[in-house]
Amino acid sequence: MQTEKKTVNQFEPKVIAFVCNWCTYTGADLAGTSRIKYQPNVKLIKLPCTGRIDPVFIIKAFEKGADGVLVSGCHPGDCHYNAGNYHARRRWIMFRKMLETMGIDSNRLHFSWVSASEGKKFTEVVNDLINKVRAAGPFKSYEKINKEYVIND
Amino acid sequence: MKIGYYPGCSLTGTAKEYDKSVRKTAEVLGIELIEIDDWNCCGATSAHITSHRLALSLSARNLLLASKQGLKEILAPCAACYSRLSLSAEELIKKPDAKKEIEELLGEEILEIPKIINLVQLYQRVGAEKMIEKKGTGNAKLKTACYYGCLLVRPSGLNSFDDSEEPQSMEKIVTICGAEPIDWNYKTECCGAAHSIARKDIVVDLSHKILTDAKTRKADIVITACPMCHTNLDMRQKDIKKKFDKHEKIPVLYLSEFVGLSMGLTKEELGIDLHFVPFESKTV
Amino acid sequence: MITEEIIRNTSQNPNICYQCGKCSAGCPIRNYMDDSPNKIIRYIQLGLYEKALNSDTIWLCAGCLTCSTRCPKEFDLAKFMDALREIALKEGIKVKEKNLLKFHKAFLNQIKKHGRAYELGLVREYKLATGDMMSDVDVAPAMFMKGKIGILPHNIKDRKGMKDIFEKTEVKIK
Amino acid sequence: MKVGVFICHCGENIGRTVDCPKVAEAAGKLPGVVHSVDYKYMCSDPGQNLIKQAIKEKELDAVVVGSCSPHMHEKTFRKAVEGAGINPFLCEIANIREHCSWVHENKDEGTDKSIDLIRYAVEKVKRNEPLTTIRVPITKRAMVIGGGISGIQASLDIANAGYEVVLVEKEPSIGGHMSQLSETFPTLDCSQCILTPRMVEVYQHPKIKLMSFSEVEKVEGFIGNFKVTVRKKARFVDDEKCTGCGDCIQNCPIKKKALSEFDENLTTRTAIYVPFPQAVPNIPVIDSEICTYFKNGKCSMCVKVCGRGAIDFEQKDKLIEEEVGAIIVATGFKLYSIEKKPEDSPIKGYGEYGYGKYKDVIDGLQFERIASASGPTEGEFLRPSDNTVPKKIVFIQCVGSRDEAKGFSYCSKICCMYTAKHAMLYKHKVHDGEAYVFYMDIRAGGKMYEEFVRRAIEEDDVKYIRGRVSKIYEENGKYMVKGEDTIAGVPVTIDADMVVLATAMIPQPESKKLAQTIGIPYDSYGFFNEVHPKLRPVESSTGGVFLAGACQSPRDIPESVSMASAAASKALVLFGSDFLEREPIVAKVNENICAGCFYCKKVCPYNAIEIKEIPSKNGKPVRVVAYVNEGLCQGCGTCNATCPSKSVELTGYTDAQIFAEISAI
Ligand SMILES: Cc1cc2nc3c(=O)[nH]c(=O)nc-3n(C[C@H](O)[C@H](O)[C@H](O)COP(=O)(O)OP(=O)(O)OC[C@H]3O[C@@H](n4cnc5c(N)ncnc54)[C@H](O)[C@@H]3O)c2cc1C
Ligand SMILES: Cc1cc2nc3c(=O)[nH]c(=O)nc-3n(C[C@H](O)[C@H](O)[C@H](O)COP(=O)(O)OP(=O)(O)OC[C@H]3O[C@@H](n4cnc5c(N)ncnc54)[C@H](O)[C@@H]3O)c2cc1C
Ligand code: SF4
Ligand code: SF4
Ligand code: SF4
Ligand code: SF4
Ligand code: SF4
Ligand code: SF4
Ligand code: SF4
Ligand code: SF4
Repeated sequence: MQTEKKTVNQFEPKVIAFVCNWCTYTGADLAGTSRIKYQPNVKLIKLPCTGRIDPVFIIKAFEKGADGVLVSGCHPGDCHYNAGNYHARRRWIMFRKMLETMGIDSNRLHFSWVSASEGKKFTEVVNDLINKVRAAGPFKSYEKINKEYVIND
Repeated sequence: MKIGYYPGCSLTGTAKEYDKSVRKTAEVLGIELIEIDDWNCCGATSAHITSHRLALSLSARNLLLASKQGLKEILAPCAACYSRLSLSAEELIKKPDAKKEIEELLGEEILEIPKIINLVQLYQRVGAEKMIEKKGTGNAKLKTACYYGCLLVRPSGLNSFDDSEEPQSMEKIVTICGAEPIDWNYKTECCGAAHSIARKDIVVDLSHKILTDAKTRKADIVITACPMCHTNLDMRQKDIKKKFDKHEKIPVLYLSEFVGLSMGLTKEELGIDLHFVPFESKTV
Repeated sequence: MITEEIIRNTSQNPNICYQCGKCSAGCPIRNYMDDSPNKIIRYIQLGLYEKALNSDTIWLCAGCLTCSTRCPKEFDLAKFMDALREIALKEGIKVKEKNLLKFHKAFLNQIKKHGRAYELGLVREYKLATGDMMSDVDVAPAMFMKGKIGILPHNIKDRKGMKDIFEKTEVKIK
Repeated sequence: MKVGVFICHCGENIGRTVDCPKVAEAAGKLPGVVHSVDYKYMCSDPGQNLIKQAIKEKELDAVVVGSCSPHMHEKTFRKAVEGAGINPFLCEIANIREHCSWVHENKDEGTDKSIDLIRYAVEKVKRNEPLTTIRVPITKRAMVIGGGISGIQASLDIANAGYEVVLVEKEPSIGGHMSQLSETFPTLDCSQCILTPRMVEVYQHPKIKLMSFSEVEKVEGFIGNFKVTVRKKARFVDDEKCTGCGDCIQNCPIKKKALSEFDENLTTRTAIYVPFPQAVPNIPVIDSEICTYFKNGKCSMCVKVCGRGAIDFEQKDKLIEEEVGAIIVATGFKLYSIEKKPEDSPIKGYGEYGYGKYKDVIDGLQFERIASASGPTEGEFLRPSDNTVPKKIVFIQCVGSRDEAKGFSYCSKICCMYTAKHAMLYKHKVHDGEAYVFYMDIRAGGKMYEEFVRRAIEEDDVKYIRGRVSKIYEENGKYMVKGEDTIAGVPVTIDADMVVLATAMIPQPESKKLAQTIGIPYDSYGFFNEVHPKLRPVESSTGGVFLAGACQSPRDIPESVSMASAAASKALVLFGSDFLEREPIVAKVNENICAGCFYCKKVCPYNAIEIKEIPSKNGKPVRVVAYVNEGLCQGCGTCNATCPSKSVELTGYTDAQIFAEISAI
């Protein structure tokens, strides 16, 4: 799947991806070595493990202007750190609910498992999210979040 | 102690003596049996093998009537009834959707699904000591083959009152009655119950094997807690003899009759005179 | 289609059966059946429904639960057999063990009429249906004399309710 | 902070879709960046020199390289900056090749994205702290737990490489299950004959300290630095004095009160005993449960006959501490006893096979003892009930294995083979005997295994019947085995004289407890888990703890031995250096603000978080805070994300660093 031809001035979303070093980051590397093309709107932030991903990061990303957020790590059971992603999963379940109550459309936040060998899947996940976010339009409510949920730098 | 009572069709007909002896022994043990008002046949094998919903509804109607009578526990002395009622009760508990559907069909909600117990459980409950206390003359040293048949202890998950392969609960009861239970191989083998009329040949073969093993292991008597087993093992001995020349008769008693005898009740009181193979107790 | 129906009716997946044959090995009726019980499951696994539904095995199964109790995969074969019979009836498949079915029908008819089994009615109906007038002639009088077979049926009070249940749940045999 | 940025063209690889000079130019304008250049091949020597030079000339504090994936060249560039005098952790890589030039076609887009990626990296590097590689000293000494063939092999390998080994065995003798076997597939060599020399070698090895009749009680520390407490159970015989003469055993009057564990209950043993004649160490143990002296203070026969005065009724358990750098766990398996269902387990029991009820229905290990030349029948095939030669034996496979209703879902892997072996051994000795095997599938995947099974069938005429047995019952002195031949589709009943059940291999009953003591994960059955089943098959997820043999899953001897050697080599790799070097990406606790809630401790997958007491000021009672054991911490950061007060932070990935990256959007 490739970038749809863009018309001038079309809204181009910004997507931040929080990924673990061992699986998804490496999966994205593989997409690169395999030269599988995808849309450039995504920026990866590498963390050792999805267990390190604090829900605050996600809110922060929206606050700082992201229109969509991807969180991706090793498949359950494949975690480099045994159980890190298990804890992450539990946290996300809670977090998703919280986001919904804050009025963030769940289309803007995507959790997925991408292993080091799933380069193709990585590009699909990314394209899919970017398309969804593009359809949803720019994310505007961050100001509201900013007011209601003060996050310290 | 009061307990609900579901005699089932056999106990009102072919197994009259079973009904008689269950009621008699219960009376001696101080248990009041409260018959479910206007109960209907559980459908036995014929219902569940042709329509699952029919089988479930027939049982459910009885459970409904019992719950309306405020009965929390039902004694079902027939192993087949016991099996049908408890399997249905389990399904109604586990599958709320099925329960709802059946309730709509019956036009009423089953508020509390009663627990189904069999005769062995009842005697277990009353306790061994009490039985000995009530004991008149014992069936001293009678070598006894306790026959569970197929439905009393199966499936293993449901009827957790005893092991489904090596059950021992009846043995414990007859031991208390002074008898000597034998170890044998056919205590949970099926007698072919449901095929008694349409495929008599099968039932005759199966019953013959069961009785032969009991005989080889020197049993004087076979004890059962199921009217279908009893019919096949007692009434069919004539047919067995016809097919297997070597067959030697062996009396088959209901557990309740056996327990009744050791309490000092008479054969007539217990209906033992209604059997096809006569029982001449050594001690009574 | 049929597999789905079976799965729905029995909450069981025939694919879990690994064809070990333990069910057949312990089945008391095995020697009288054309196909071994495990073969019936195999037919369903392969989609050979005709073969399964036409086999006399499903009718000869006595529902003794020996198989279900011992199956290493906890497959409830007895329940599975129930479901197959029900489907066979609905599909109008010719039953090989005719007398068995006739017996069950006769039995159920008594219950439909009276609410409880009525031995004399059952015997009468079964004999008429099968034409087998001779079976059990020797025990019937004895039973009668012992008072084990009554002349009159045991009618329950709510016979309309009983009829209702049957009308709504009985499988109409094609 | 002065940051330098270096943009790599990677020949055409980056340059084709990213305008590198433009990226360098844009990077030069980022706050904090004082130097920015692009170059054709940054990883080449001239490229690296470019960085080193700039560091010196522009007095850079930190470096960002825009190039390939950090998985490719992070190490290269860290080394380069270190060479120029900057802490290596003040170098960040922006991945503009795999994550940009190779996956985006439009040059403008690629260029824009590269600039973004550089900006993130610059923001992050500005918040990087200088870190030092963690160096942990290594105690070059290993402990092996379990003295079966796996433990023996691992001990000998390590000891022969010149390192000390402490071998801990819970039974009075080492040898494990292999010492009970008769002959072994697929070559049919005598088990004792190949095992005994190795047991002796262990005993005599100057580098091996054998602690038999001992169990591990406590494990503290971490890779390279474990402190293990071992309980040396009281044998009531002084191992220093005892010569193993056996006089005490000969004279002990208590002969029949206990069944021999070694002979799988087929024989009895005395109150003072060695499990078997070739036991290592050959020092007896007193079973205080049945010894008359322990009952009423009488007897003391053994004391009277022992010329060495070795009997010591007063002996107590001893706790001994051992310091080791690596631990190899090789505690093996047990056979599932189907006689009674284990309590606290959902298992339903196997009443239909009559095991425990019929004397001649036995399990595989009992058959091994009967077949063994040193066994109770001296290798003659005699059945336990009446010591006659069975003329018809039925073997049943998969008993309790592949059976989720009454046993376990897994395949025990070796029983197909040992059943073929059993049938063969029997046929070789009892020529007119008949052997039947009930099986579901034949799993014979090893070298010469399939050939072995075929030989049993083709040459030794063992009858294989595909189907499970439903019931075994006794009739006229025969065991009637009721099965179904699912291939022919016919029922079969065999009137056997003896039945052998190939029961499942299960973990040692105490395996979960031991796993918790050491801190290794285990599966739902209680088998120990390796980090990766394919690529790290003998390592547990706890650094420095290795696994070998049947404690991981059912295994035969060849596999157990190979894995034991593999585990030994892993320990030796560790001993190959004096220090353990690790990336300093570990969690650190800010003790001043830690509330001591220990949520972090709960989530840490490595049990790296400990409880530390610190005296608080002004003499108030001590306060407890979290403390990260750097040896154990693997740097996953889960604690960091979990801590409600942000008192624990992962170095290299602190909140500040990540927020900076996010804010760079
Ligand atoms: C019937 C049968 C026949 C077999 N035949 C063959 C064959 O012919 N060929 C073949 O290759 N394989 C055969 N095997 C398999 C073979 O027995 C195993 O592969 C082998 O024994 C595994 O060795 P191990 O050292 O891993 O475990 P084990 O032999 O079980 O040894 C484990 C040791 O650890 C000790 N231990 C346990 N827990 C602790 C603890 N907490 N602390 C200290 N010590 C502890 C035990 O006492 C034991 O000494 C057979 C197995 C069976 C059951
Ligand atoms: C279809 C298939 C699917 C498989 N799927 C799985 C799976 O899902 N999971 C799994 O665990 N295993 C799987 N395997 C097995 C797996 O491929 C092997 O276990 C593994 O590759 C063996 O590794 P090796 O290094 O021993 O041999 P190889 O992978 O064969 O490597 C041997 C190397 O030596 C080189 N070489 C050969 N001769 C010489 C020489 N004379 N001089 C120098 N170099 C030489 C070869 O070029 C080669 O690079 C699969 C195998 C096949 C065929
Ligand atoms: S016992 Fe169970 S698994 Fe085995 S063949 Fe029968 S149904 Fe299938
Ligand atoms: S339930 Fe049916 S198939 Fe199963 S063992 Fe009994 S008769 Fe055989
Ligand atoms: S540093 Fe990486 S991107 Fe640059 S030339 Fe080397 S391999 Fe290519
Ligand atoms: S008699 Fe003494 S020296 Fe000999 S084996 Fe016994 S304890 Fe050891
Ligand atoms: S004291 Fe105990 S061990 Fe010693 S000889 Fe007597 S019984 Fe045996
Ligand atoms: S190895 Fe063979 S006998 Fe053992 S469980 Fe597996 S298939 Fe069954
Ligand atoms: S979670 Fe934070 S506050 Fe709680 S103990 Fe751990 S470091 Fe301290
Ligand atoms: S970073 Fe991971 S391994 Fe280290 S202490 Fe925190 S949770 Fe444990």
